[in-house]
This record gives sequence, structure tokens and C-alpha cells, in this order.
Amino acid sequence: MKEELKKRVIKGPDGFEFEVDPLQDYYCEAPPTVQPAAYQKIVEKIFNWARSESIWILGFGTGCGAIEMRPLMTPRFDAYRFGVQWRPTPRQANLFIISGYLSTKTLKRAIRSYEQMQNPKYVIGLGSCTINGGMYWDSYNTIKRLDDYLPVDLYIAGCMPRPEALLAGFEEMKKIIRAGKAEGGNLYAENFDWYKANQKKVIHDWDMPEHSW
Amino acid sequence: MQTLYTKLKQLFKLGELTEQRQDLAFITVAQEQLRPLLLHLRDREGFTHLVLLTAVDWMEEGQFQLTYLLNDRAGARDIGLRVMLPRDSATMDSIHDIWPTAATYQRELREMFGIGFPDSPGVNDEFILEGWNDIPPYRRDFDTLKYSEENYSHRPDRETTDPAQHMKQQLYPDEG
Amino acid sequence: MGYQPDRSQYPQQREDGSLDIDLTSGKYLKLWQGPQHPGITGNMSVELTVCGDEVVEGKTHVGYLHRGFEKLMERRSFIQCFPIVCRICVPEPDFNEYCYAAAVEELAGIQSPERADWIRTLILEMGRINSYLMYLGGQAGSLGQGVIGQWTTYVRDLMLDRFEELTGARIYHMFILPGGVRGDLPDGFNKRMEETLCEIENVLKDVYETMFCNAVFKKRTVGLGYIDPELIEPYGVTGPTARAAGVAKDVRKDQPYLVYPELEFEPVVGTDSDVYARADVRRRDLLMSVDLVRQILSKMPNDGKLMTKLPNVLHWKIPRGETYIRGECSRGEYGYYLVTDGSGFPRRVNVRGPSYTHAVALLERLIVNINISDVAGLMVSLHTYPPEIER
Amino acid sequence: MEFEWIKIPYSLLTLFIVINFGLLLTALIQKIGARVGRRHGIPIYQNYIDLIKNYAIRSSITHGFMFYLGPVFRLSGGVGLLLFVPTIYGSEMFSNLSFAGDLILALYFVFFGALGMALGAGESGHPHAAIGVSRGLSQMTAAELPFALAVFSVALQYQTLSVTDIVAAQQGGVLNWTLFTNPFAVTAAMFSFLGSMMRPPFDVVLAPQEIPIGPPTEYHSSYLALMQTNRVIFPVAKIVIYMNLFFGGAASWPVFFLKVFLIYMVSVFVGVAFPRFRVEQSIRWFLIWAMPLGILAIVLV
Repeated sequence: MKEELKKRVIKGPDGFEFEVDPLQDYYCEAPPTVQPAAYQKIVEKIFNWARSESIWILGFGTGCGAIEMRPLMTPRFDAYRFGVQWRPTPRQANLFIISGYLSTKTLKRAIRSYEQMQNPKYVIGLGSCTINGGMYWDSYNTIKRLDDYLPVDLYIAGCMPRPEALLAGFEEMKKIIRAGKAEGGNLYAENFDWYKANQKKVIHDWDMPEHSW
Repeated sequence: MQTLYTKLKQLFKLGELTEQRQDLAFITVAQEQLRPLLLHLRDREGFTHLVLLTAVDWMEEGQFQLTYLLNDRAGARDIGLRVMLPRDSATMDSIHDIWPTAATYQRELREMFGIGFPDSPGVNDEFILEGWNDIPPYRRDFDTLKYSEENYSHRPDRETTDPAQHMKQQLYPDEG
Repeated sequence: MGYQPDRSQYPQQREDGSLDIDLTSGKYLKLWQGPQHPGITGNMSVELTVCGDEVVEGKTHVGYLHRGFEKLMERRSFIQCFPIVCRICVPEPDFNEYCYAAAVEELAGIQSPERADWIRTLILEMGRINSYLMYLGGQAGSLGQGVIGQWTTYVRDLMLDRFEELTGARIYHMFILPGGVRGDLPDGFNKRMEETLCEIENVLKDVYETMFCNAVFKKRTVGLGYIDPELIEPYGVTGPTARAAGVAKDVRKDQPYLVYPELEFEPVVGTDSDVYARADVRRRDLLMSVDLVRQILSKMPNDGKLMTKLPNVLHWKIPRGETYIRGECSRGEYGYYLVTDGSGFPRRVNVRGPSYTHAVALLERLIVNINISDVAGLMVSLHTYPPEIER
Repeated sequence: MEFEWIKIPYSLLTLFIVINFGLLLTALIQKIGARVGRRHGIPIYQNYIDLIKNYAIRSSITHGFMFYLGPVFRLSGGVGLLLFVPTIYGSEMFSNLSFAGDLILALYFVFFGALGMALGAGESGHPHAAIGVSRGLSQMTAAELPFALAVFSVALQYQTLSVTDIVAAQQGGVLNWTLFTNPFAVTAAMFSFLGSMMRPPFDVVLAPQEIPIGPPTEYHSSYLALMQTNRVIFPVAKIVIYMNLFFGGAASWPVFFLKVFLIYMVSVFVGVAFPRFRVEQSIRWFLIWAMPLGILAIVLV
């Protein structure tokens, strides 16, 4: 474990000494919980419609698929027309596009980003390498199946998928959300231990809080 | 290239010369000769640009080959210096004070091949890998397929075909 | 140590050379830019230690995109390597294909046909245009001028269309394989190419007026990220970054490859070596590439073979040898170091990406003493693509 | 002056109209920005959906008490600003809660929201938020100076602190507007306007490429929705003040819509084509260009 992540005693400017544990999140001690849908079905329907028409993507280009994100947001394809926008922070994003292979180093960051997103949250796996490893099926540093580590709502196949495929993927995602089937956040909370066990199996130096959200 | 080689030969103890192209040659150098030779090439012969520093694992011969590739832009020529190191307990002198950028290469070699470069700044920091717990991955005896099968769960219905067999079946299905 | 940045205003160094930074004092702050940060080029991160608004120390962290190509290629036959090499660098994949193909050809003793060389050059120049267009948008975007990115991506899409009709793919073309190229130019390609080039020139005129003549852009970039020409050689700086410092380093001219000896061009050189000069050098280089594409299309021989006959690629063995092939990509010198050992698989492939030196050693050197707001602009101006650092 | 209870529903009606107008206006502005980039841009009703979506997010986490209050302060800053200045001149219904000294109160409210936001964002503990806050406050202080000078100049010119009276003094033809009677004050105030609209070249506070995205980094779900609501009210409310002080006010809703749109467009015209200043550059810009104009305006009056 790195030196700066160990527990240590710090002397504050006023001379008061206190212990700091960098691996502890002081505000979120409890693991994620299942968040129920709205009680009224009709309300949930309206909400789902709004969620489907306003998809905010987390701006985290995890792999080579990120190269097709720029054309997606520019004149030729212009995904803004469909209510798709970028958010630079995970707190405000709803959709996490895993754009390609994830090395274990990125997986660690992807998990943290994902956990910081607010329920309901969705994941799209982009490219063959998220499905079964793709070109990197025998690589020692990339994961082979994304759905072992994060709940995936939709895969878009290809290497690399064209922007048209992405737009079609968004349409499909909207259908899933509108049908109320995109409950990845709750799935993650329900099977939290299973996901954590899988994640810890590949991330050998787990030097971050158990969960961060 | 031949003229340069004979000139250098008078000053240093050099190994064999391989002329790959008109403008590219490789010379084998002993470990302790490298540093004066690099300085000479940089300051006297105009090889001012360190193109790359990398290693080749000749596992069967029990040796690592370090390749220092230098470029002389004015003379439009490249020279590669080969340094052979014993494979177990491989260490090499750092050249980060000649080319500061070499520190990055040495960091990578330390991580990916396990070649030691004492004195190179930050050489033991993690560079590419994180939390690596196996032998350095670029060594020949590291089997990436085995590692990936042991560590990652593969999708069960994924098919892998041997290209030679597959092509044979596709093109000449009748021949056994 | 002559290569250390000026740290006179900053904390004292400890005995062992590290900076005397006490994070608990509250005077310094550790700030991570990336990997999840929109101001970062690709998936990498910079660990900044800031004092107020000024960066005291920056440390580049890479490896988020490491797939172990060099290892994977050791267990793939020579022809199997060909489709994966282009994945090493996403925005300009063709240099991987060319360098790999040329290295294999040289060691196997194959000569690619002349017309294939012309088409290779054409593809490389088209890729360069794409990469520069992407850069211009990124450079303006990093300083908050989003509209430039919209315009340049629009013309880049047109260029991708030309790629698509030529190779069948937008990003990964897999077109230059050992022995030649995969196909010929389609009918009417020259005419459509000419239209695209005219559109690019039009947009570049707009870009010049709104970006390079803009007072705020000048104010932000002139003098920022100055690279002393003396640092060029020690830090292995190549390409437009070196040319902006007045060093006419251009592999296309210094050690010409493919058909560059038959084309007329002069390396674009700048003087000021700051972010503005680098952006301007790249813009002029882009215009030169447009001109080169025109020259290539008019000088190209009309017919000829496209592929040399290869041995049975499934059992292709190449005798022991080693070589290094370089090319001038949009970011600098791109090279492949290939070692073969007589078997059907490469012994070792090493990719020399220009970002390798730019993004780590040089960036850590330049990032000291600048404002937090300028970090993104500086990083983009070095035109780094992380996948070629870690492969 | 006697307080009339009927003013409360009337003001709420104003608020309602302004929120809807603001939602549509910001979408329209985004569309115009997209047009410059040769895109279609978002649908005109997109802001409504985003708002519902953000209220519909199920989970939300807190970073402490002030974290809650940040967006609330911000929103009350916007609403307060709107409520204490007359929206439509001469209309009993839409004069809101304006009174004799409302100009001073309005100046206060312009700053109030940002201060509340600073407290809330500071509590979130994110370094980017803290940097954004320090940038925002310093830039705002510099940007508010010329505006305050211009306002004093106008107040001196008309010898009143009531916005209604200032508007009344500008009636009777375009040439009676402060724009023509006191051009220096208007220019200084418009410079400050550019600075406070969070558009380039003065958007270093949000600066997605540098400190994504500044103070609101940690805000999400309902908090973010509150801030979005404020983000559509506040510019309109601010423009209302500018309109009343410098551009003759508005006597009816259509005139109001048109004038607000046109004044907003000033910042858009500058914004779409410019990169952003660094914070110390923008402060210097305000102090060098806008401040002297403001002082000149006071001296001339």
C-alpha cells in the first residue's frame, strides 16, 4: 500500500491532533442500497420517459471508442438532438459508456466513477472487447467480460462501432429505460458482494474505499 | 557506416557490426564501454537524438539485449548499440544524465523486464502496471494466455480457432 | 543538472533531491487531472501539486490503456500481427500499419510495388490531416473555444468518408499490409478528394480568423509552455513540437521514405516555441499536407501492381535480424523496432511513439510554474496520445 | 406604503412566466450556439425534460448541512432579484414587490446567490469546487465593480434609488434611454454583464476543461435541478435590471421578451467565438477597460 494511503496522525493548524484514514469515506459508510421506484406507476412512467429523453453521459473515454465520441457530438451525427449530453462529473451523469477494453488500472477508476453516479444509472459496453475480450482475448492486462464487474444494460458490438451504431444504441437504450428495465443501479446494490468479489479478483492492490458513492 | 565503425574501433573495444541498411547499423558493445561510447557519439559524431532504448529477451541464450538507438539528423544515419546482459540479476548503468528522457525508458524496462537501473530517478515507481504480482510481463517465460485464463473469466461460448487449421478447412475442406 | 526547471520560487529541495512539500501544512494541494477529466487528452492523468493557482510539481501517470501489444505480437504470426498493430494509436492508426509492414518487408526481403508506395503515402498524408484537424479542435477546446472543434470535426468527417470509400473503414483501416496495399483507388476518387480538400481549406480559413487572430487566444497561448531549443535533443522532442522551436526536424525530409523524395515540400518551421507557435506550425503543416495530397494524386502512376506475392502467410518464417523503421507522423517520429529470430513469430516489437517522450519527461519539465488553467492547453499543445505511450 | 396581499399571487405569476421563458430562452440560446457550430442542437423543450429527470433521480448524497443550503441560497438569490424589481413597467400586476430603495436590494441579490453557492460548494469538499469558488468570487468582485459604478452613476443621474422611477424617467422615445443619455455607464455595465453571464471569455469559473465543472461538481439530482432552475431565472432577472436601468424597461410582455432576448444575445455573440480568459487576465481586463468607464460615467454625471 502506498505511503499516503496509510492511517496517520495529523496535527492541525490549531495544534489539535487527529487520526486520518484516507481509505475511509467519512460521509458514505453504508453500502449502496436498492432504491425503490416511485410508488405511483404513472409517476414512474413519466419519470422513465424523462430519463430516456435526457441521457447524460459521463465524459470518461476509457478506451479507443472515445475517438468516435467527438464525431457523435458534432455536426454530422449531433447526438444532442436526441437529448444526449456530456457531463464532466460522475455525480451528474446517468450513462457510463465503457468505450472499449478496460485495463485493470482503468477498471479501478471506472468502478469508482460508476459508484459515484446516482441511481438510476446505466452502462453501455462499447466494442467487442467489452463483450468477450475481442482482439485482446489473451492479454494479461484487460478484462474479458464487462458484466462481471459492472451491470451492463446494453452492448454495442464492433471494432470500432460507428457513430451510427452508437445512435442506434441510444435509441435501444431509450426503449429499455422507458420499459423500466434499466435497473442496473439496483442490480449492483443487490449483488454488491458478488460484484465486489469479482472486482477484487482482478484488482490485486485494492487501495481504495470498499465503496465510494 | 563502415568508416565510422573503423574510427570507433580505434577508440573503443567493439563487438560485431551489422549493417542493416545504408543508414542503419547495429554494433555490439560491452557493458562498461557503453557510457564513454554514448558520450563520444553524442558529442563528437553528432548522434544527439536518443530514439529509443529497449530490451530484447533472448531467453534461450540466457541474455537480455539492450538496444540504444541513436540518430544523427545532419548525417541522416542511425546507429544501434547492443549491450548483452546476463538474464538473471540484470542491471545496467543509468544514462538519464546524458538524456533525461532515458529515465522513462528505464522505468519501463525495470517494470516490464525487471532490468535494474540503480540511480535512475523514480525507476521503482509503477509506470504502466498497477498492483502487478507476477514475473515482469515482457519476459519470454511469462505466458500471457495462461495468465489471462487464470485471472479473468472468459465468456463461456467464445470460440477460438487456430488460423492454420481454420484456413485449411475453409479453403481445402477435402484434404485431410 | 542543467535539465531541471526553474524552481527558485518554490519549496526547498530535501537532501535526497525531492521537493520539501508538506501536504498537511495546507499550503499545497494535490490535484489529479484525469483519468476522468475532460481536459485530458485520452485516458491518462497528471498528478499536480499546486500552491495557490500555480503548479509546483506535475507527475504523469500512464498505463490506463495498456493492452500489452508488444507481448501479444510475440505470440501472433506475422500476418496476424497486421490487424492489431493499428489499434495502438487510435487517431492516426496508419503509421503503425506502415512502419510494421515496412519493417517486416525489410527483414523478409520483400519489395512493395511502386504504386502501392504512392497509395501508402496518400493514406499517411490523409491520416495526418485527420490528426491535425482533431488537434486544432482540441487545442481550441482546451481553452474554451468549443466551436472550432465543431468545425474541424465536420471536415474530419468528410475526410473519414474518403477513407471509408478507399479502405472500407472509418478509424481502423487495416489497409497497408506487408507486401503492398489492400486495394486500389475507387472511381472518381480524385474528384471527391479535391472537393474535400477545398472544404478543408475553407474551414481552415475560418479557423485562422476565429482562432489564430483572436486576441484572447493569443493572450492565453503566446509565451505559454516555452520549450528552449536546447531541450529538443536531450528530451528527444520530434515533429511539430521541435519544428515550432526552430529545429527543422522532419523525417520526411531528413531520411525520406516511401515517395517523399519525389514530392516538393519544405518542413514548416516556427520560431517562438510556445503553444501559439506549435498550433500555428501544425496549421501550416496541415495546409502543406493538403498540398501534398494534391501532388500525390497528380503524380501517381496510373496503374501498376498493388501487392507483391507473399509466401504462404500461415507458415511465414523470417530469418533472424533486427531493424528500425521510422516515419514522420503528425506528432513526431513514429518508429517500429522489430527483432526476428527465424521463427514464424516476431521476437520483439517495440513501438516508439513520439508521445512517449513528450507526455512524460517533457510534460513534467514544462508543467512546473504554470497556472492550473493552462495545464490542459499545454498538454494538448504537445499533441499526446496516451495509447502510444503504454501500448 | 401599504402592503397589498394581491401582490403575492401576482409575483408568483411573474415568476412562473419568467421560469418558462427562461427555460425556453436558454434552450434557444444553446440552439443558436449549436447553429454556429453547424449543428441542430438540443430540442427547444429539452430543458424541461432535464429538469424532470433531475428531480426524478432516486438517490442523492449529502456532504453536510451547507451543502443543502447552497442551491437554496442560489435560487433565492435569483428569485429575490426578480421579485424586487418591476418586471413590466406601469403594470400593477407585474411590478412585483418593488419599492423606493429597491436598486440597492437588487445589487445585493446579484451577489447573494453566488455567496450562498460558494458556501455550499465549499462544503462539498471537492478541490475543483473550491478552486472554482475562489475563481468565481474573485472574478465576480472585479466584474461587479464597474456595474456598481454604473448603477451609482445612473442613480445620480436620475436622483433616485427606485428602479420604477428610473424606468419612468426613460419613457418617451428611444433617445431618452440611459443608453443614449449616459453611454459610458451603459458600456461599463455591459462589460460587467459579459463577465457575469458565465459565457466565454469569462467562464473560467465553470471551465469544463480545467476544473470540471467548478462549483457544481458535486451537485446532483434535486440539488442540481434547483440550480438549473436558478440558472434559467437568474440571467433573466439580471437582464431585467439591465433593461430597466439602461434600455428603457418594458411596458408589455412581448417587448419584455424581445428586449431580454436581444440583451442576452450580446453575451452570446461574444461567447460563441472566444476562448476563455484566465482568472487574473479577466480581472485585469475588468479593471483596465470597464472600471475607468464606470468612473468616467460618475464623473460626467
